[in-house]
Amino acid sequence: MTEPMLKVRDLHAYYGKSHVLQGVNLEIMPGEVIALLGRNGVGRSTTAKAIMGEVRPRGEIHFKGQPIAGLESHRIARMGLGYVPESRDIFPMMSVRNNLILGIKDMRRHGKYTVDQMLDMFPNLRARADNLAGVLSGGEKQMLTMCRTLMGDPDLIIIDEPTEGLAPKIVQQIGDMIAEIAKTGVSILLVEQKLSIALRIANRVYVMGHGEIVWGGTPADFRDREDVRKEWLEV
Amino acid sequence: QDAIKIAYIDPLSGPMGPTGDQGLKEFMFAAEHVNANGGINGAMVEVTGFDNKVNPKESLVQFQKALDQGYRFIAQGNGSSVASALIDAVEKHNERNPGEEVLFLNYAAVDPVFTNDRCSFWHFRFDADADMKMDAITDWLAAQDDIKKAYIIGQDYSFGQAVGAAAERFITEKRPDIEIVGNELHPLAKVKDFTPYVQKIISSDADVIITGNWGSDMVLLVKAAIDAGWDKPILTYYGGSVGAATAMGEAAVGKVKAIVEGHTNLPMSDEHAAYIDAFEEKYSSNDYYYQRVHNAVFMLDAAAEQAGSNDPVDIAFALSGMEFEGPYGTVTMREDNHQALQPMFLATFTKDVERGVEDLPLGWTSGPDERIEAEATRAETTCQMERPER
Amino acid sequence: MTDAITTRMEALTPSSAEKFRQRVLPLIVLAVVVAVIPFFGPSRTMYSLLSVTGINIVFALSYNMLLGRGGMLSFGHAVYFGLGGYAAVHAMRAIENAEVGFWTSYPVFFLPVIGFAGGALAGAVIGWPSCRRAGVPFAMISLGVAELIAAAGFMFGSVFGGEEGISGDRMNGPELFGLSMGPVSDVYWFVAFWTVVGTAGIYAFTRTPLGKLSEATRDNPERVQFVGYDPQRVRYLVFIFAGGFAGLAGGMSAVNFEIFTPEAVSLIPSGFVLLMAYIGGIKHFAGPVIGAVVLTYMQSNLSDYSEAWLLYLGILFMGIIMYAPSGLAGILFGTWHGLREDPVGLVTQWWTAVLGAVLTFLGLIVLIETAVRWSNGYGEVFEPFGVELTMASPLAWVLIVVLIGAGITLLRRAFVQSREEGGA
Amino acid sequence: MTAMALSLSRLKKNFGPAEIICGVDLDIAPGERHAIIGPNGAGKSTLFNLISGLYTPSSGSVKLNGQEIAGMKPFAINRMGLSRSFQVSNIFANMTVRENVRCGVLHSLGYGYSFWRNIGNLRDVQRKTGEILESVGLLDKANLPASLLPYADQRTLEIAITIAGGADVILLDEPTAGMSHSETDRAVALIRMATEGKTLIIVEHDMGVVFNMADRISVLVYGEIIATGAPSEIRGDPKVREAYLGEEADDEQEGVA
Amino acid sequence: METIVFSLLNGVIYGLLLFMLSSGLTLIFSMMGVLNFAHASFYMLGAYFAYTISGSTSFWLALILAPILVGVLGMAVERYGLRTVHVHGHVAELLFTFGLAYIIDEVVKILYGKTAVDYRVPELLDFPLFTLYGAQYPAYRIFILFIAIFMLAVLWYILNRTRAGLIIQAALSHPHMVGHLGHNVPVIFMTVFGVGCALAGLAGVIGGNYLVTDPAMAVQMGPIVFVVVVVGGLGSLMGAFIAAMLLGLLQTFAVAVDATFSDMFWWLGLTPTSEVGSITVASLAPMLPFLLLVLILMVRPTGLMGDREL
Ligand SMILES: Nc1ncnc2c1ncn2[C@@H]1O[C@H](COP(=O)(O)OP(=O)(O)OP(=O)(O)O)[C@@H](O)[C@H]1O
Ligand SMILES: Nc1ncnc2c1ncn2[C@@H]1O[C@H](COP(=O)(O)OP(=O)(O)OP(=O)(O)O)[C@@H](O)[C@H]1O
Ligand SMILES: CC(C)C[C@H](N)C(=O)O
Ligand SMILES: [Mg+2]
Ligand SMILES: [Mg+2]
Repeated sequence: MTEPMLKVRDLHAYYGKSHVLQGVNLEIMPGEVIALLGRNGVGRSTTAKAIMGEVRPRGEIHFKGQPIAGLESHRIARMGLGYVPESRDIFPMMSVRNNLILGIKDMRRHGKYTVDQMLDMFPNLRARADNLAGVLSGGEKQMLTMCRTLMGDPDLIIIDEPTEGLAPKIVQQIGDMIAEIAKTGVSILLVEQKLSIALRIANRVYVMGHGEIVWGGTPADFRDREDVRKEWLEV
Repeated sequence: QDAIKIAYIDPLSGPMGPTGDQGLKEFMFAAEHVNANGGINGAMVEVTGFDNKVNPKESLVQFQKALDQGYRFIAQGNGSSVASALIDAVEKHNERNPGEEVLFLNYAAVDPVFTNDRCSFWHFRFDADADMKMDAITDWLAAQDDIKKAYIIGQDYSFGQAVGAAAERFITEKRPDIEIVGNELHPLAKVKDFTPYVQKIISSDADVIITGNWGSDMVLLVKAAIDAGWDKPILTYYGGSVGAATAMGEAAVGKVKAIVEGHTNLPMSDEHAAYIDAFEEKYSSNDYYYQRVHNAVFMLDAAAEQAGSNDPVDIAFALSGMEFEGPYGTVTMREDNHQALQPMFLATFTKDVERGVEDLPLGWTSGPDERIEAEATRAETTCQMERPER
Repeated sequence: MTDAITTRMEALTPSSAEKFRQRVLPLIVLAVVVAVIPFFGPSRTMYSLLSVTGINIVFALSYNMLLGRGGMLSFGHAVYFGLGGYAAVHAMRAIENAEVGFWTSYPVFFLPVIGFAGGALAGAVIGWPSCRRAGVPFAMISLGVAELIAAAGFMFGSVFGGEEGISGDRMNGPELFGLSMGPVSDVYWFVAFWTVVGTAGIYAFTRTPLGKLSEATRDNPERVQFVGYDPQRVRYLVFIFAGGFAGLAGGMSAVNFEIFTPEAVSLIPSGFVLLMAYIGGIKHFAGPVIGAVVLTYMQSNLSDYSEAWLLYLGILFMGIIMYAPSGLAGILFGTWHGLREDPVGLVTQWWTAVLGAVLTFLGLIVLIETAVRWSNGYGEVFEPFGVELTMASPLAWVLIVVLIGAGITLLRRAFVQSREEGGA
Repeated sequence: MTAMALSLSRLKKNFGPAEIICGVDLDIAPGERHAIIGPNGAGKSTLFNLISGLYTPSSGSVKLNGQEIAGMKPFAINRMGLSRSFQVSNIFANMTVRENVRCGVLHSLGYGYSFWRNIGNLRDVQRKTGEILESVGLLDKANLPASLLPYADQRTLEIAITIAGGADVILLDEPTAGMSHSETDRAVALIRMATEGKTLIIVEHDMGVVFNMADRISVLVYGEIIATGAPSEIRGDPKVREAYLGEEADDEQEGVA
Repeated sequence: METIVFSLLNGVIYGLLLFMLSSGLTLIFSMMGVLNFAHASFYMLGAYFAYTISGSTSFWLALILAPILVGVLGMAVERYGLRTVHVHGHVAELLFTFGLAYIIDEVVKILYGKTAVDYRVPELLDFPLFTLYGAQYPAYRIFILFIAIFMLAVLWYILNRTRAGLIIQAALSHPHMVGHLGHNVPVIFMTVFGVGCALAGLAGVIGGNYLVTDPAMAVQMGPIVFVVVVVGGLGSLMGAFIAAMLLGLLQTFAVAVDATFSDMFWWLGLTPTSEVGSITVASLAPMLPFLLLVLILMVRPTGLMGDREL
């Protein structure tokens, strides 16, 4: 059996005194696309942040077999973990091109993609390559963040709510893009609210509630589990 | 017998620190000398430094502290601004606390007002006042026919203003043809670069700079002037300020003059020469400078012995009107306003002198005709001194 | 139902006994302490130290109206102290020179009132533009204003008196309470009276609607707008009061020293009051009082023992900022509460920390004192308990390294303990 | 005709080149409960900020009870009887719960910036504070520092401060965001009770709350109101389904938790 | 005419010195949001270190070594001090650096004494370069000019032309994100603080002998540095440059002007004998920077060239 790309065991995290993650367990195999579902505020973003070291994690996190819990974010990133945060965090006062350049971890090594290849892949971005990133539309910003992360040659990308606040048409487009990325062999942990997308591209689904993973299975299984959906996803 | 404790309240840190430090060392040295000769009426003299940062308010705090610790004599000099506050404070204290009177030995604060309108029985000035000094300086100036334009620059407070006013007055009196092309005041101890001032002076075409600057303001002013290539006379009160000689260097030789009550290249007794040598040996980084500090301590000693008492009031009465044989002539403490009269010298910065300063072959000299006799410096006073009952 | 709520509400609000204990009693204690001191026959030194302490207490408290209560970091609070003080000195001269009219009957004892008016007026004029901004811009404006006023101090001689400053004589005008104001003990009574008045006044201010709003504005200026208040206006009013109380302290100082110089409005006293308030603890009302007492003592006495007292002050300040942001008062009250709740746990951890701090500090003292004497060139030697320590002696270095090393180790241990307890 | 409680016309706001609110017209009658829904980033909070004075409109007008308030300062608008809450809790963190509510009460009782009164002696303030605390159920926690309250209680306190001033037009921005089921139910009950007889405008993502509380609903999409109407009309409106509720099916919409 | 030329020259030199002093602060502030109160203290350290080094070896070695030493010290301060208080917010950081300034001042007094040290211009540069209207112009001033231009160029290059500059700029808006992209933000912060301090140190090496090296130099320059940074606009190197020049020229020209208020405002009825009338423009020089500071903060809080408010 191959080793999981990412293995999280009994992960806890706190914001001040509030205990947000209460023992999260999950695994991602190489090449897999995983969707993490759950209601607002159950701690999905926090899980992502804890893995990436932005929130102090307690528990075990192994990436490609190596422990990464407690490491500084930049080290984790350099091991091949990419992260597209909920807040997108493009650098608004820089050109789109420079945003992409910042995604490169090491200027001396050639990665899988060059800036030009990226721009070729997304004609929208090419048109705006020399504009300040701050003026991009929401959808373009989302594309830019993902491209920027790809520039760092990650083996696993954690994408947090890529479709949040986007018009349905763009949601469609982003979904396609993620599927595209997955095809290149990169593993993806997708934190998503929109079931349509999550179920379309994921190999497996985790459902989160109250700071824990409460259910895991394939999309097909999930469609059958009305109870899970009622209890953990609906209001 | 109880020690005679002198509180030396002067700047011991900051830009004016070196100036205050120099005075403290000379006071301590004079005190040691007196002590080695049996003290004052058998009592040892102790001098302690109180750092006032040239700030009148801080001086009063230090004065209060000195009082609390039983000091009955204070010595101060750096800054007429401070002296003014201290004279005031001493008067108030002596009035409010009869039996605990304090004497103020002023060795350098030379605003003329302290021995005129604001004179006080408790205050004794051992240095010539700004007017007396300017009188001597302008006597020299009056004889220089090639000088047509003068530039006056000083520190912006009572002393600097007094110097400026005196210069204008004496020049118009003695040489009405000299044009005063500038009379400028700059903040005290704050200017770091005098170049703009110097270039202003140069562009005014002045033939001479007259300044009362002291401490860092003196050093930086001459440094800037020399750097800018100034090669005409600079008439100063305090060309001997610590660090000035180094800043001036050879370029200033023959140009810079200072009016002083003594310098180390005057003819003197062996005894005094030994005194100077001992000082310079003990404080190897300093040169002997304040003759008037020596005078002050020795006159205090003489007065106390004459009064047969170490009580400040008795000493004050003895000191008032006292005559003292100093190394360069008789020093008289005028009874009417407590201003010392003593021979003055117009000294010139010279090369190859016997006693150099700041480890340089440069130092101060004065010719025989550059001596001004004590009596010649006497001026009218407006002082109406209130003397305590005896 | 409403009545029921009122009763329940009253049950929640502190009982009058509690109110008395928490609000009135400390003030009474202060007044009593202050009134009793003279009966121990303090020396003149002690009297003048106490007077300066009283002045600084009011000054530091007034500063904390801005920093601690209002969240406004000012680098120019001495401006109001100074301007109030100048107003009082000018009034003192007016009393001295008055022949007829108002000033003939104005007692010197009430000069702090003039100081208050002067400080408040200055606050009203300067605060008008500066309170429109908060946070760092406010701090920068206060810095600029302080420098401006300080520079102007040397320009307007008739107001500020130039280098000499303005001095007056407090022994004029009508006498009050049989105080001639000449001797230091008279001045002590005067200062004591105004210290209590000032402290009570500033405390009372915290209990007013405006005082509460000032705290609300500190916490969340945005939200204040949505309960119907203009945060700029709140800040401005608080600023005026803080200026007024600083001026009150300035008026006390005017009578105590009988002189004011332009340095009084400069950055240096402004920095000092910041240190007093912060080291004492800006989150507690009593913090600045503690800070004022400690720092005044350090300023006048520690400076006699060590030339490097400002360095100790700096180290203390940094220590507080980094490890005890609630100041000496926070440490004190924290210990007090800790002792009541978990005496054993606190005591072990506390002692580790205290021991560590003391050891580190001892090491620093050896280092600093030895260095000071080595550098000042008067040839003195640091001789604690008769041991001669110089920069050249190995013993000194051993002491320094061992003390500081041991101290820091202990401190770390204490901190790790407390963090683990906090996190669990 | 009585004046509308709140009336927006041709309201626009842009940040630099981006137009966030592009001409909103909306009339809300006194006593109405009006909900505004729309996707994230549609400009709902921005709309609230415009109405409550935090932002100045780029153009257009906002009338409160018939009076123009566009461009006025928030505190002035608040004094005219409009109060709002925030999407992220915006309370006085270092003060106690009681003090928080008291701050909300003070101005409405006419105490202004007074500095001559002891706040502890103001009976009417105490009483009003007590009533509000009681009604929101925070009386037992009155003396706790607000920052130590659990999340849901902080949201409740947010509402308490908002209603404390007795305003008659109340804007609530996602009051139940982040609350659990039962907490949401309690909050809804509380809001119903506290805004009895007042005009309420509420932004919510929780459709349960919206559909059972609102008299009318407006749907804001990219700065424009695409539909306004009774809950049943909105539910059936195809435009709304497409833009917000989701084009696929109702069950997919439920996924938008 | 002479006055104008002289004032121009001196103003430019003084302005350049101010720029050197504040460039490091601009760097630190724009990147880390820390208004470093102790910045002028690092400037002072630079001067003292240079004094020590040039005393035992040569000025040229000091020119390189002293800034490095100051930079290393700055890094240590960031690592062991500033980072701890960072969590408490900007005011805590400001206070931290305020306390740091106290400590550096006192330590310098202990190590070097309370009075000025004799740190002088190197012999090699201690000659008059040219004579203008009868006044000599020291070569060292021109040297200052070159160093300042060099600093400007280097800084500009770092900020605009290297990826380090990009990372710095990016970390400004989203430090966490920069970390997630694999860049070591704490090290960058430490480096930036160090480089900023080193720049202050370099200014000290150059300015210490041009002006005076004494323990008061930090206190004297500190507030002016803030003025430059704030007036120039936060985060703008060019703004800082322009503001420094503006201040340098303003102050120098003020000194050169002999007019009094009564000369200028005679139409208001001011007489030369009245107190206000006798104020000279020259004596206003020290006030001007702060007047400018307050005005700018009131009117244009982003500063001349800044892109955001303080
Ligand atoms: N910085 C913070 N400080 C305190 N609490 C926080 C912070 N960030 C998040 N929380 C709280 O932690 C809980 C989990 O947050 P998280 O962002 O992980 O939720 P989520 O599942 O991603 O939901 P969302 O749909 O809102 O993104 C929430 O209750 C939230 O309020
Ligand atoms: N001050 C501002 N400057 C620039 N853009 C802004 C500003 N405030 C809001 N925006 C933009 O306006 C848009 C609308 O934001 P708003 O907060 O009103 O959304 P919302 O409808 O409340 O969304 P949500 O449901 O997520 O709260 C967003 O794209 C946001 O980025
Ligand atoms: C020490 C002295 C130079 C002081 C100066 N003469 C003054 O009166 O202020
Ligand atoms: Mg999330
Ligand atoms: Mg919103």
